[in-house]
Order: sequence, then structure tokens, then C-alpha cells
Amino acid sequence: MEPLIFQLGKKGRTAGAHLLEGVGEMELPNNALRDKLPLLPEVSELDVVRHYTRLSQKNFSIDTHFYPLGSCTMKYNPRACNTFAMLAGFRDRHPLAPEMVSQGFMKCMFELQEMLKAVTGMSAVSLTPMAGAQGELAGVTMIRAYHLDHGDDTRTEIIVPDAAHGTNPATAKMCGCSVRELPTQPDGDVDLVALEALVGPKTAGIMLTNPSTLGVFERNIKAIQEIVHGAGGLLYYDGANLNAILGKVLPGDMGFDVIHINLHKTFSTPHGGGGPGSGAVGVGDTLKPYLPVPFIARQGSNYVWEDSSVHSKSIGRLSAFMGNAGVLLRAYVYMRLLGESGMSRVANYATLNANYLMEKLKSVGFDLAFPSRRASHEFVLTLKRQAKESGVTAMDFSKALLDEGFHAPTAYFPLLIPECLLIEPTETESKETLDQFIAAMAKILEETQRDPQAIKDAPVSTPVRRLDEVRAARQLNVRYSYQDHEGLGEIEDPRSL
Amino acid sequence: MEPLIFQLGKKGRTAGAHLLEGVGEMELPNNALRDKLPLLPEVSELDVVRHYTRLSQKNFSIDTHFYPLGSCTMKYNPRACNTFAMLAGFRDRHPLAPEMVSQGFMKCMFELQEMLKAVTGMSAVSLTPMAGAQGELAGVTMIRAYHLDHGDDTRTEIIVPDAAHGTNPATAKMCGCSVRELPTQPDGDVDLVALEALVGPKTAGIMLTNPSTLGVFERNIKAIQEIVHGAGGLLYYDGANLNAILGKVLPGDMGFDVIHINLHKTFSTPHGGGGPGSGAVGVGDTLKPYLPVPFIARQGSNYVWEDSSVHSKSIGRLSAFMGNAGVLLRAYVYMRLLGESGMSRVANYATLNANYLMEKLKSVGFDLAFPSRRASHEFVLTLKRQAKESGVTAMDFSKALLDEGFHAPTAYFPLLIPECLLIEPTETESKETLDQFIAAMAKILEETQRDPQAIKDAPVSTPVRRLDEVRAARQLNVRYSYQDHEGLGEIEDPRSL
Amino acid sequence: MPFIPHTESDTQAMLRDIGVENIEELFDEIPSEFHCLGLKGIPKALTEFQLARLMRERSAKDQIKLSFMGAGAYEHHIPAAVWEIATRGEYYSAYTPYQAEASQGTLQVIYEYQTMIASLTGLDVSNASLYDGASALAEAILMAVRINRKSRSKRVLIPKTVHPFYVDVVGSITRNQGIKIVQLPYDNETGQVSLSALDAYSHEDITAIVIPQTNVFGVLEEVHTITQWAVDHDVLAIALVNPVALGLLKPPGEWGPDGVAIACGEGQPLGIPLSSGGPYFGFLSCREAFVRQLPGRLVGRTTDLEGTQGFTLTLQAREQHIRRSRATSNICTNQGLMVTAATIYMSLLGPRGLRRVAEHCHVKTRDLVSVMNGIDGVDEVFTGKRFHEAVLRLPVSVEAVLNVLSEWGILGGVPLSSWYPELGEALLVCATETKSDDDLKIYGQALRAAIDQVSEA
Amino acid sequence: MPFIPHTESDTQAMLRDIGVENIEELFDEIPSEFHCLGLKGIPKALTEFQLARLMRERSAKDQIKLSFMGAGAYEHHIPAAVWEIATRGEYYSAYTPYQAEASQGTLQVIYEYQTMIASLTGLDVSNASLYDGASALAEAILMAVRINRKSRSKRVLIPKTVHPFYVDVVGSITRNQGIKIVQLPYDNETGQVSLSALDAYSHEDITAIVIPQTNVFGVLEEVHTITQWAVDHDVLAIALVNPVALGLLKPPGEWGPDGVAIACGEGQPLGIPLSSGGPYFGFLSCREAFVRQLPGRLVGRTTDLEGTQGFTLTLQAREQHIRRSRATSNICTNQGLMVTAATIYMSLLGPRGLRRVAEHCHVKTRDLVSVMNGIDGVDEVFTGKRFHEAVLRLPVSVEAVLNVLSEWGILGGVPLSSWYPELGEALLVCATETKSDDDLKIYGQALRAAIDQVSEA
Ligand SMILES: Cc1ncc(COP(=O)(O)O)c(C=O)c1O
Ligand SMILES: Cc1ncc(COP(=O)(O)O)c(C=O)c1O
Repeated sequence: MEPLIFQLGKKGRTAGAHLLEGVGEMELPNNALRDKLPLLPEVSELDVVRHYTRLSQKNFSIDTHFYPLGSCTMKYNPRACNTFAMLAGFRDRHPLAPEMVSQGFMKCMFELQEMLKAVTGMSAVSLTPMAGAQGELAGVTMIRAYHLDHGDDTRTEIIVPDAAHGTNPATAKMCGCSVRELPTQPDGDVDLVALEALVGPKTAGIMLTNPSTLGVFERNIKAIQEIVHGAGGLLYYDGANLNAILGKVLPGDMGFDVIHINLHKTFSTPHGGGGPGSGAVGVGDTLKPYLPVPFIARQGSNYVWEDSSVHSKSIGRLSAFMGNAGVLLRAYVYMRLLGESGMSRVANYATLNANYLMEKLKSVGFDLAFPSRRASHEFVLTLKRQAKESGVTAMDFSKALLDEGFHAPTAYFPLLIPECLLIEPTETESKETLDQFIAAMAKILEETQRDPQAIKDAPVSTPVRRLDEVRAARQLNVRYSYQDHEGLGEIEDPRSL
Repeated sequence: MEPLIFQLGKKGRTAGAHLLEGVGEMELPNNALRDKLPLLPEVSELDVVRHYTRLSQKNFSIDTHFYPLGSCTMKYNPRACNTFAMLAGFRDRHPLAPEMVSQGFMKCMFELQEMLKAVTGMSAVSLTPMAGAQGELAGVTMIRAYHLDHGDDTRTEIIVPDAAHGTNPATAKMCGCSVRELPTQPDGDVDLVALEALVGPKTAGIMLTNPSTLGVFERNIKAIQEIVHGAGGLLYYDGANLNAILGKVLPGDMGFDVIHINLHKTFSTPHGGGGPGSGAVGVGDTLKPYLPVPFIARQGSNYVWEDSSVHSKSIGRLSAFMGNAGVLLRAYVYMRLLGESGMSRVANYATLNANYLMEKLKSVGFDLAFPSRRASHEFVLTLKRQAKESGVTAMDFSKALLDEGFHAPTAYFPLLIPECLLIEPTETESKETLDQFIAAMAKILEETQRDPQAIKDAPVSTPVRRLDEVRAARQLNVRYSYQDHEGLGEIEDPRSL
Repeated sequence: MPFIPHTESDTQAMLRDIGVENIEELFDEIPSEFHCLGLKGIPKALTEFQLARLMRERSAKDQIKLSFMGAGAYEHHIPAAVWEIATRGEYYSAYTPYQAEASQGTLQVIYEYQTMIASLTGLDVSNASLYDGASALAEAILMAVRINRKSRSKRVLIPKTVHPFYVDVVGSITRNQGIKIVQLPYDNETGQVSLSALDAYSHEDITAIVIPQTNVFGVLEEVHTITQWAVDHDVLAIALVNPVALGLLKPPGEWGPDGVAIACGEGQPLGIPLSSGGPYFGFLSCREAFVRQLPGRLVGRTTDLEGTQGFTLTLQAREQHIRRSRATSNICTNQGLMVTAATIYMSLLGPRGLRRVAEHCHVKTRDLVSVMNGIDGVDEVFTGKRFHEAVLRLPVSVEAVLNVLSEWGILGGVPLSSWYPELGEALLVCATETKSDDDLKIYGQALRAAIDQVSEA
Repeated sequence: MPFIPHTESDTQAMLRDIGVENIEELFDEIPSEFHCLGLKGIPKALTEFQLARLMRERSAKDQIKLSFMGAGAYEHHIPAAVWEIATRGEYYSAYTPYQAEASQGTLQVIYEYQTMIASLTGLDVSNASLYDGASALAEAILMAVRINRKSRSKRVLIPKTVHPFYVDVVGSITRNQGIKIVQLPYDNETGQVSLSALDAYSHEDITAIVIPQTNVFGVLEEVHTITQWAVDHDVLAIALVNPVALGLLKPPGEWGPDGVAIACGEGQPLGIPLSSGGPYFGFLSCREAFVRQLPGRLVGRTTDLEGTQGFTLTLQAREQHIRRSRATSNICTNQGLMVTAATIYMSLLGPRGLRRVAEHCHVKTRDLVSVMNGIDGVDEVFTGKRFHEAVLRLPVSVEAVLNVLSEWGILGGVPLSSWYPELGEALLVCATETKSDDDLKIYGQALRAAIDQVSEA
């Protein structure tokens, strides 16, 4: 067990190469100053390096494991993206640096805007949202702004399929809308009759992912578009699954008015153990005036910033500056490495891998949620039968996979499919890796019959066994208490360092 | 078990981002060209990243483990040293770049020469030797050149203590000398009477480490110096143990004529899993004319290269260019981070840690090789008694330590002490770490009595158990054979890529 | 094929196993009318090498020598170890720790981070990060409105001394929930929130107040007085703070009689590169009582079934993936990698190191201001005590001066004319620990020369 | 204290446990006359930040735009993944894998490396690296002398077409073992080893011959003919090769009737930065029969006591730490980290990628020469086929031209006047895959202008 960094500390220990000299007297009022130092670790540089290196080894990651986490598109993150985004000129550029000394960066961003327009079929793009959910917020806010701008303040309902990601309804709510849930049919497409019934003068719009989070392409997209537009609503495209159709179908062509793109999925910027992401938004002509600022325009051979002073109807800023610029640079590099032909190749092989995995898992005895459908870049298994027969749940399966050296797929999402696993292999995994995964799944399946308890006891090879989540929530412990550790954090007078 | 990179490969697989376009016809004679492609791995970029990331996790290293490998000075390698040495201007500098565009680099190297003069007490330094052993080669070659230059071609004997590192006698031999072995007394100092008997008109010089590899300071250094110099020989200082006396004693003051410095030890450049190192040499006035070239001189405010065209007596070049420049930069950064006061602090705390560990291990029941002596920055334990009583050897102890999460100390060196462990904690380890190591050693010691077989079965927690070294040597297998792997390496016509 | 490992024979074997002829067939559920034919606007692929050259050329264009810009993004020295470790593949290429057993590394890092932020802000509980400082402020306000149920107005006081871009972001994010932002004016002399203006709201229903420390002018606010006012009037106090300054300044948990309810801010100064504005991270901490209103991820310490200590995401029922439209926020992906870097940064600096950085920032700015005061016609605008930024008034056009300076490789500061036209030719300057005395001198001379050049033109 | 974790109380407790008053006492066995008082010449410590600035300033000074220098150190694109992985702490901060069970990572990497080098050179066995190409050549010669016991002369033929610095290094390292170097002249027209000069040695006792491919002029030698000659006269053939060229050129293991005995060379082109000349690594491979004469470390595949595959250092009895003065070499520390990087490099490039790099190098140099041929008074000196270097003769002083070019940020090549004065104003140029057609044009124009400028002066 690796101790907490605080437990490695000792009063008076420092990483001396980072300790600046004392400065003497400062003229600041006493009551504005700390009279105790903060409880930060007091450790040496080696302590820090060793601790965080060792901790890192306790993670599964793309760089160490197959990570088929459905809906998250955990594909290889090219190292070049990081290297180039961290080039000194980019890394050290101040967000408010004048345009005349920012043309290198701004050219990249402008070209990224253009490329994102190309892959979405939209007519304008703003790069500023900092993750998918913020892209959704931007989108729904624009939809509302549009209706208000057209004198329509009654449109406050957002339709969301029951299979949707939690961010969709949560976003609608944050935008002051109420959520109308749209049911799914047994074949995985949405229920058009129900949709007809849901739309009306209160409809602000619909949020859709296509292919959906059920891993199938919504075939009635044309009808949906007509119904929603017909009722005066707008269509929002949740771009989390763009990887499945990159270069194959343009959301703009399907009739969507606004889209966010998870650059950390489709364009392979790293997920970083929880972020950062980027949720750039694209819009059709209808919503163009409302795009969040700032964005980059070209004037002759120069690139310039445009903000609300030019775009007076903009919904405004979503981040202090321009969003996760470093993530955007990584996506830019990735797109340039792939080029035009690389785009549809992504969709081709992501889809090939998913369908191959789906077929093979079916053939070794797993139940598909939508057996009659093609997989998109992901697909859903249900372990309902196994749960009933042997008591082994999707959770148990997930943990057993860890022991086999695989990160688990997304479990229990989408919510409407019982005991489900949402599996997304991505295009960067080889057939050999998929075959090993299939073998592991088959082995676990076989074991659920032979020795279900063994599966319920998994994992055994990870740094910890199954964790007590109830205790975590009931006896909430979300920070180290220095009372646990004598002597630390007792530096009385910080003025006498 | 991680497969070999070749086993991950498949005919036709490539890391496409690195595959340049075809070039068309070239005008090269057919018989100069390959007609089969080399058997390199055919893998994807993710294969490569995942494979080498996973392999890395199978290593113990300073960044993950306490690594008290005696004589190797495995101290913390500051990350800044790497970062600064890899700055583009340094990283991309061609070794033959003109002086006028190299002043930044050359200033660092000049200052490094000066600092190394300061810490050794020598009058000139050449940075070119690429590791300790090459520094030794440089030193002994200079000694021979000196004698020859003074018309003395009979001095071809080098005296080497029996405790010396293997590189010393091997170097003497490479320099065309014969080796006379000097015995050690029971107290750890060399035998002066024997020395008197060894020296004579054939004596080229003596190679000494002080403190010696026995972990003790050679107290009779003055007498040794007088005997050897008196006999017309010169004194070579093996600087591998400089960490012990940095800023405390200058080898020049002890009367040495030439020294090599293991920058990868004392000045904390990384050992890199086996290198690179640097074995810069310093000399007193006697040997100055013979220093290996090139080195850097100052002319006014400019730095210039000097080579054999100026230094006609130089023993010449030892590397194509100027040695391991990037390692030298790292050492330079390290020395600047420490500064003057940091130098003797290194020796102080390295010595404190060694003596503390020695006392504590003694008190838990271990036998010291030299119980009456202070430890230098390292010390020797002998497990002769344990080996006799329970059959548990120094090797077994080493392996058991791996299971406790510690890299083993150097075992079976120096050769004259049976069943020995040479333990060097270095100054960058905390008391807590030392205490944990002591506890682990005590635990193993206790177990040698309770259950010696358990110790002989160690390690059990490492990626492999004890390896069959005999088989490794007898059934020599030092490369992957593609016969093991169908289909690979069968690209017949490289012209049709 | 960059990043795709399939050989032709793999592809064929897989298609065979699926039972289709070619890859196109796998897309046969997509109505054919939607199939797109080529992607105009995407250039041909480049090799990594070609791109390396392109990116090096572009980044070299933007390289500057000396910068005195702050205004929400600050240049600090980042120890080499921070990013060498944070970009290890195991951190860099993992995702949110949904499978706790396979993510103990990231989880423990976050737990340590939460502890450090709680300690810096003097509050009980920190979440695992939000997107940036501005969006963290928006979330803090939404949270305050949920907490302060006594108040029904949803009116939030935000001083004009809060960064205008932050106010803009708060507006964009909270507007549709009926939250009304009321801006408090500042005192022309001190550059602090006008306490008399504040008094005017003593008898109105105010839900929350934002207290910046330091404020956008770099000036220290009367945080105790304002916090006391908030307590007295049942207004929830939200601190908006600079985390490096907190190495030196009193933490919000100790403001007023017993601290604010919520603190938030921009984490960038803690080891994150300037990087054109992001990725940074927003931090948010609060009193324990409000933990269930906290948006975003939260890591808790627990035990496994053998009693071993371990870490896991906890209180997930607040989050969108469980509670959907009734979640505390829609946030999902946050700024995990930045949190890792900041945690390493704070560990390397420690309490002493961070305080020293803060002290140096303060002193360098003080020295910069005295250099500038020596220039004819240049004056400091405000009298309030400052941390590491100051507002200068120039005798000529700030814009013209900045243009001249940037031709010399110096970024002279952030012009305030569009944000605060009432201040005239005002320039916000910042000097952190990265500035040497020589830098200050060089800037002083350059500014003098630039002013001369502009006034002559 | 940078890098030292001891608190004052730690130190006191430890001293107490040792039983001394203070640290100085621990040095009481050192005769007091030798205690040194202060270290003149070591400046005061800098913080990491101060040093970051200093090093950035110095490195910025040496940054150049465009280089056409080769002569043993070559600019190639290094994929980003190479050093991001090689500098992982587990590789970077480990040492020689003496404890095999705790070093399987490094050991497997070396085993893979050995396989790749054996394959590139077409021989059976590679060691785990030597210091650099030049010292590898010296070791190869020492090895050849040990192997070729039929010969007693210890005379080694080294063509003048071998890099003069390599010849110098061979001299420094082998001189004291009685080895005599005989230099073979080159053909003035082709730039290859003079075969007629070689013939002159047909009836003398020669121990070994070094065959460079390509040679210092970038010219391909008649490797088959020379190898055949060596076989015919019981001379041990040593190939000195460029590993990137081996992606394209016939491996030494296939030269002549059945290949050379030993191949060696500089590994730098395989993913190692130019870095002022080092750290690079020397590679050395040979036929299996000679493995016991191989210097340096060697990793073998074996099994553990449960039968699992594993790797360990093997045949250590050849090495200095076991055999001491009778070892095959004194080498101990080698260039492990460079080997790790090169192994990753070769894996990323693969057989196709490496061949393409070699092809591009060849073609770019061809194109460069044709650009240069278009300049009045500039000619290629030799007619031999070349790989990626060429010798040009200029109509004016090479030194003067290079000075002018370097003021424009261009490093025009390596002047040959001090190495080969007989060639007159000769310049060795190199263009690798890193050069674009534009670069060649820019250089062409610059050279033309520089020649004009010099001839006018
Ligand atoms: C379908 C879907 N929509 C939206 C999101 C939200 O994106 P983000 O996590 O970047 O906020 C996700 C990702 O988690 C998703 O899978
Ligand atoms: C005492 C001693 N001398 C010489 C050497 C040789 O140094 P290197 O390994 O750098 O060649 C070593 C290191 O291994 C050593 O410990």
C-alpha cells in the first residue's frame, strides 16, 4: 500500500531546489495574512517523484491495457500530439497575448475550426466549450436564445431519449428547460409515435446521439428531423459518437442544427484520468449568430479574434479565455496526422472492430441487446440471463475482466438495458487484442457456470479488492485529517520560515 | 508475461505516422542493396507504446524503489537535469557546429571543467571519457605516455588493491600493463609492507579508490603516496567514490596525479538501465600535456575548442566527438543546483546515512566486514556466519530483499569478503526509508533462522522467479529467431514496399 | 495507416467472421441518402515528421521574451518533475476512475488533491475539479442558490472588481435559471469594492455575494468586513481566490467571523502552463454541510473487503450519470490531468515553497511599480494594498505603447480600456517570481522608450 | 536542502543512534591535514527556476535553423514516443540489470535490441552496446586481433576513407597493445578505397581490415570485393556501417562470399538526438563463433524455476567484474538508455519505415547535389555512388563561406581541409529525410550568395 503523500512528510522537510530565498519585510496588513501555513506535504523531491511514479503504476490506462469503455472512445493518444502542444511557443503563450505575436497559434485554431466544419457539415464552429457537457450547455443555450430571439419564450421543453447520456437531461435542466423523455423501441430506434405525441409548441428541441448510446444507428433520423423541425423545435447532435461515422455521414446533412464534438474521444486527445476534454460546438446557419465567443476569423492573411463586440447575439463566454486550447492543439495535430483519408478510415475500422467483437462474443454465448442490428463503433451486451441463472452481474463481470488484464467496458449504461455492458473497442486495437479479450470473456462466462463465487470475488490481482462503496458514502472521508499524523501542519508562525 | 515486440508484429502492420512516402527509382547498384528487409518488428504505434510502457513497469529503479547498490551511488536523478539538457538548442546541436554558434553550450562545458577542477583539486580536466572505465583508460594511458615521454619504457606494472573494482585491472591490461595485486589488511587499509615490496623500477603507477570499495577511508594515503612517488610511479584515483568526500578532501591534496570522476554517480546523472555515464578525467601538472582531446578553453570572452593540433602530446581522442555531452550537461545542472555548500552536504549526508544504516544493521544482528571502522558513504556486511549456519547466502538475501520492495545491495563484491553485501544508501534517502530497509533486513535475518527455505525460494513477487543462469550460458539464446514466428520477416522484395 | 494496426489479411479474416463482403456493408443501416462523399476542407495526411516541422515553425512565431501579463493567467516556474510525471501514460491515457480497483493511482491523487485544496482554502471539502476558474464561479453561484433557500430572489452580488470575463461566463451559464447578477461598483481611490455601495443592499433580498481576493486590479479586498456583512444579512459568501496567493493570504475559511461557505478559483497558477488559456482547472471547496450540493466528482477513502485502505468515487448520486436532470451539475469530464499536475506541484513546493513563491510575486510587483513610478507621467491608479498585479496609468495610448513593446519582444501587460473605459489609459501589469531585477529594469527602460516613441509620433 | 530529505531532528536522532556528536566526527578517520576548507570555483546554489532561465538563455544562443552537417552525426526525425517512453523513470533511473528478477524490463529491451542489431547487420550476435561508434571500432579491432590467431602481426588496415576521428580513437585505445594501424589510400576519382593499394598487401601478414560502408565521403565502397580479398588472405573483415543505411543497403553479413566476421558502427542515427556528440551508442555484432570474444554486456533468454521465460545477463565470465585483467574489455557502464531509445525507434519505424528513411536520405542528397551542381564553380569531387553525403569543391574558401552561412542560420556542412588538405576547398554536405525541397533551394541560393560575397571581399 502506498502511503498518502502527507504521511511521507515530516515537519521541516522540503524539496530545496524549489525553495526560493526569503524576501524580508512585506507591507501587507496582518489580518490579510495567514497565521498558519497550509497543510501541504512536507516532502523531498525524491519522495514526490517516487510517490507519484508508484501511484501511476496502479492505474489501468490505454498505454498499458485494452480499455473498451463504451461511449468514451479510449483509443490510442498519439504522443506527438502532446509533444507538439507543449512546444515552448504554444505552452508559454498568454491567453491575452496580442494577435500580432499569436499568429502561429491562431492559424492552427482557425484551421481546426475549418476542419471541424468539414467533418460535421456545419457552417460555423466555436472551440470554447471545455468538455462534451459544456458543449451541450452551449448548444441548448443557443437553442433557447434562438427561440427567445424569435419572440418565442414558451419553448422550454427538451426531448431526450431514455437511452441518452446523463449529461443530456442534466444540461437541459441547467438551461432552465424541462426534460421530456423519449422511449426506445425494442429494435433500438426511438419510438416515432411517442415522439409525435411529445412535440408541440413548448418544444425547444431534441438532443440525440446518432449512432445512439445503444450502439446502433438511428435509422429514422429523417423522420425525426421532420417531426421536430415541423413542430418548431431544433435538433441537437451529441457528438460523443462521432467516431462511428467520421467521414461517412455528416450530422449537418442529417438535419441537425447544432452539434458538440468530444475532441477527447473522436480526435484522440487524452482523457487524463478524468479530463481535460473539449466540446467544440458547430452550428448551421440558423444558430450561427448565437455561437459562444471568442472565435477566430481570417482577415486577409491575418487571424483575428472575434467576440461579443462583433457578435452581439452570442450567448457569451463559457470559459475565462478560449477553452482548453492545449487540448485543441492536440486535436489539431491528430487531424493533420490522419488527413482526409484517415477520417473515414477511423469510422471504418472502429466499426469493423466493434462488429467483429460483437459477432464473436455472440458466438461464444453472450446475449446482444439488439441482436438484429449492426454494431456502430460500440454495442451492448446484456447479462440478464447470467444474472438470473448464476447471480453473476455485469459488475461481477467487470471486476473479473480486471483480473484478466482488461479494463472493464461501461457497465449499467444505457440505463434501460438491464445488466448491460457497453463495449467500444476503437480502431486502434488489433485483432490479436480483440481475440484475447474474447477469450477472456469466454473464460469468465464459462466460470460463471463452474464457480460463480470466484467471479463474485474478483478482482484479486488489483492493488485493492472490491471497495466498500457504502462505507465511502456513509462515513464520508474526502480528505486527510492531520490529526492522523502527529507533528505535521504545526508550523506556527509562517513569518519565521 | 509480456511477449517480445516481434511476437506482437504481423506482416504488413506499420506505425503509419512514421512511414514516409515512396521515392521512386534510385540509382544504386543492385548488389549494394538488400534483397530482404531486415527483421524488425512490424507493429502499430500503440503496440510499441503499450509494450515498452508495460516492460518499464517490470523494472526496479530509483524512481520507484530504494536502490542501495554499493559503489553505484544510486541517488535521486533530478528531473530538471533531463529537461534542461533536452532543450532544443542543446539537443539539436551538431557536434561539429562552428564555435560562433556554440557559445551557450561551450560556456556550460567550460564551467563544468572548472567546477570539476575545484572538487578534485586537479589543475586540468578533460570531459571526453564516456564512463568510469574509459576514464581509467585515459588515466593509465596518460601515465604510460608520461613515462615514455620521459624515456622510460620499462614502467609497465600497475599496482591494484585486491579490493579494487574489476575495471581497474582490466584497464591496466588494455593499456598494455601487467597488474600487481596489493593485499588488504584485516582493518581494511592496504598492506604497506606489501606495497613497499611491489614497487620498483617497473612501477608505472597505482590505482586506488579512497574511500575504497570496502567502504573505508584509506588512512595511510600519505604513506602510499610517498612510497609510490618515491619509486617513480604515479597515483591514479578511481573517482567512483567521490560522493563520500565531496567538498571534504581533494584527491589532488592527497597526492594523486590523475583522477576519473563518475559523473553518473557523484553528479547524479541517470544510470539509464546500464548507461550512459561519463568518466571525465582530471590531472595535476605532471600529466597535463597528455590529457585526451578535445577540451574547451577561454579566449577573452569566447570559448574555443583545443585539440591535438595545440596539445601535441595528448593521448588523442577517446570518442568520435567530445564524449557524452548530454550527460555532461546533466552533471552541470546538478552541480549548479547544489552550489558550493551543496557539495560537502552531499558527503555529509551520504556518510551520515551509511553510518546510521551500518550501526542499526549491526544492532539487529548483522556482521560488519570492518567493525572497528567508520563507514564512508557505503559499508560491507558479511553473511559468512549465516551462510554457514543456515545455508542462506548473500544471493538469497538479495532476492528476499526484492520481495520486500527493495533493490538488493551489491553482492559478492569486493571479492575478498565472503558472502558480502556492499550497501550504499546515498544522501537522498530519508531516515524513514532507511528504517524500513533495516526492518526488512531484520525480518529476513529472523526468517533465515525460522524458515531458511523461504528465503532460498525468494523472490516470489517479481515478474519472474529466480532465473536459470546456467541454462542462459549453456543454451545461449541472445536473439529472437524468426523461425519461432511464422510469416514475419518474409518480405521478399523490398523494392515493392 | 497511422494508428490502425489492421493488416489486409486481418481485415479480410474479420469481415469473413462477421459475414460481410466489405467494410462498407457494415454501414448499411445508414440511409443511403446520408452517405457522404469525401470531406472537403481536410488536407492530406502529414507524417509525424512533417507535422513536427510545421508545428515548430508556428510555435516559434509566437515565442516571446518577457511578459508582464496576468489578468487571470499567471506565469510561474513549473518544476521539471511536474509534467515529466503527469504525462506518464498511466495518468495521461486513463479516464475517469469508474473502475476503482483499476484506478487507485488516479483516485489517490485526487484524494490528496482534495486535501490540499481544502487546506489552502481553509474549508472542509473540495471536489475533484471543474473546468476553469470562471466556470467554477458559475457553479459556485448555482450551488449557493441551491443552498440559501431562505433567499428567494436569486440575486447575486458580483463586484465590478471581479474579472469581467468571469462575469460574462457566469452570465452565460446561469442566465437561463433565472439568476440575476447585480454588479457592485468599486471605490475609485482604493480599487476595492465600495463598502457604501454594499450597504445599500443591506435591506434587500440577496442570495449570495462573490468576494474576490485579490481582485482583478490585483488589490486586496476588505474580505473580513464583506464576509461579516454577508453573515449579518443571511447572504451566502463565495470567495473567489488565487491559490498561490493563499500560500500567503488568509484562507477564506477564516474570513469574517467564521469563514465563507464556498471558495472557488482558477487552479492554473499551481503548475499549469499558460497554454493560451487552457486546459486549466477550476477548484471548488465548501463547508462539509454543503457537500451534497457540490457539483462534480468527489473521491472518498474507504476499505476493501479485506480491510485494506482504498479510494473510490463517492456521493455519485449527486451527479448526472445517476441523477440525470436532477443532478447538481451536468459536468462529466473534468480536468483530471491538471489536477494531477497541480497535486505534484503543491507537493514539490510544500507549505514553505508556496509561501515563498507568493512572497516573491508580491515583492516583484512592488518593485516593478516603484520602477514604473520613476517614469514621467506613469502613476499607479489605486491605493489599495496589492498582491501581484497593479494598475498603471500611462500618459499616452496604452494600445500604441503595447504595440511598440511587443515588437521588442515584451508583452507589457493587459490594457484595461475595453473593460474599464472609465480608467482612461490604464494598464494592468503583473510580475511573478519569474522576473528578475534586471527584467524589471529592462521593462522600465523599454516602457520609457515606448512612451517617448508614441508621444513623438 | 535540494535533494536531501533530512530534517534537523532526523539528523540529530541519527547522530545519537550512531553515537557521535556531529557529522564532522564521521570523517575522523581522514587525516586532518587533508581536510579541505571550502571549494573555490563552485558558485552559489541556484534554484531550479534560476537555472531554468540560465539554461534556456544559453540553449537559445546555439539554436540554428538549417543544417547540412553529417560526418558521423546525423539529423533524423525522432518520433515523439521514443523519448517520452525512454525517459520514464523506470528506465531512466535504473542501473545495469544485475538483479535480473527486478530488471526484466531493461533486460527484455536489450534482448530485443540485440535481435534488431543482429538482423540489421545480418550477423548472429549483438552485444548490449558500447560507448560510441569510434570506440566500438576500437573494440572490434581488439576483438579481431584476439580472434585471428593465425596472424601475428597485429597489423590492421584502415582505409583513409574511415572518419579520421575514428582512426584517432582507435589509435588512442589500441596503441598500448602493440596494434599497428596501416592506412590505405583512396582513389582520387571515385573516393573509394584504392583496390590496387590493397593488392599491395596481399602478401603481407595482416590481421584485420576495416571496411566502411558508406565511407567518410558518403561513398559506397566495393564491399564485396574487399571482403573477398580479406577471405582470400586470411584477414578478418570488420564492417563499419551506418545503421540507417542498412535499412536499404546489403548487410555486412552478406558481403563477399559469406559475410564479414564483425560489424560495428555508430547507433546515433537510430533515434538519438545530435546532442553535441553524445550520449550516442556503439553497436557491435559478430558471428556466433566469436561470441566469447565479444566485449560488453550480453543478455540471454532463459527460464525461471517455474519454467517461465525470462532474461538475464549472460556469459559474464568475459567481463571485467568477473575475469578482471583477463576480460575481453574494461567496459562496465555502457549506453543502456540510448539502446532503449533506439529499440523503440526501430520498433516504430519497422522494416518498411526504416527503409523509407534511408531512401529519402539518399534521394535528398542526390537532389542537393544537383542543386549545387547548378552553381558556378561548385563541383562534386567524387564519382562513386553515395548514400547521404557528398563532397563538394568550392571556388572560394570553404571556411569563409561557412562563416557567412552560419550568420544566416545555416550550417553548410563540414569542411574537409584539416582532414584532407589534398582535396583543396572541399565541403562535406549531408541531407537527410528532414530536408524539404525548399530547404535544398534555400541552401542553394544561400550558397550562391555566400560564394559571391566571399569572392567579392
Ligand atoms: C454520449 C455522451 N454524451 C455526452 C458526454 C459528455 O461529454 P463530457 O464527458 O466530455 O462532458 C459523454 C461522455 O462522457 C457521452 O458519452
Ligand atoms: C569503484 C568503481 N570503479 C570504476 C567503476 C567503473 O565505472 P563505469 O561503470 O562508469 O565504467 C565503477 C562503477 O561501476 C566503480 O564502482
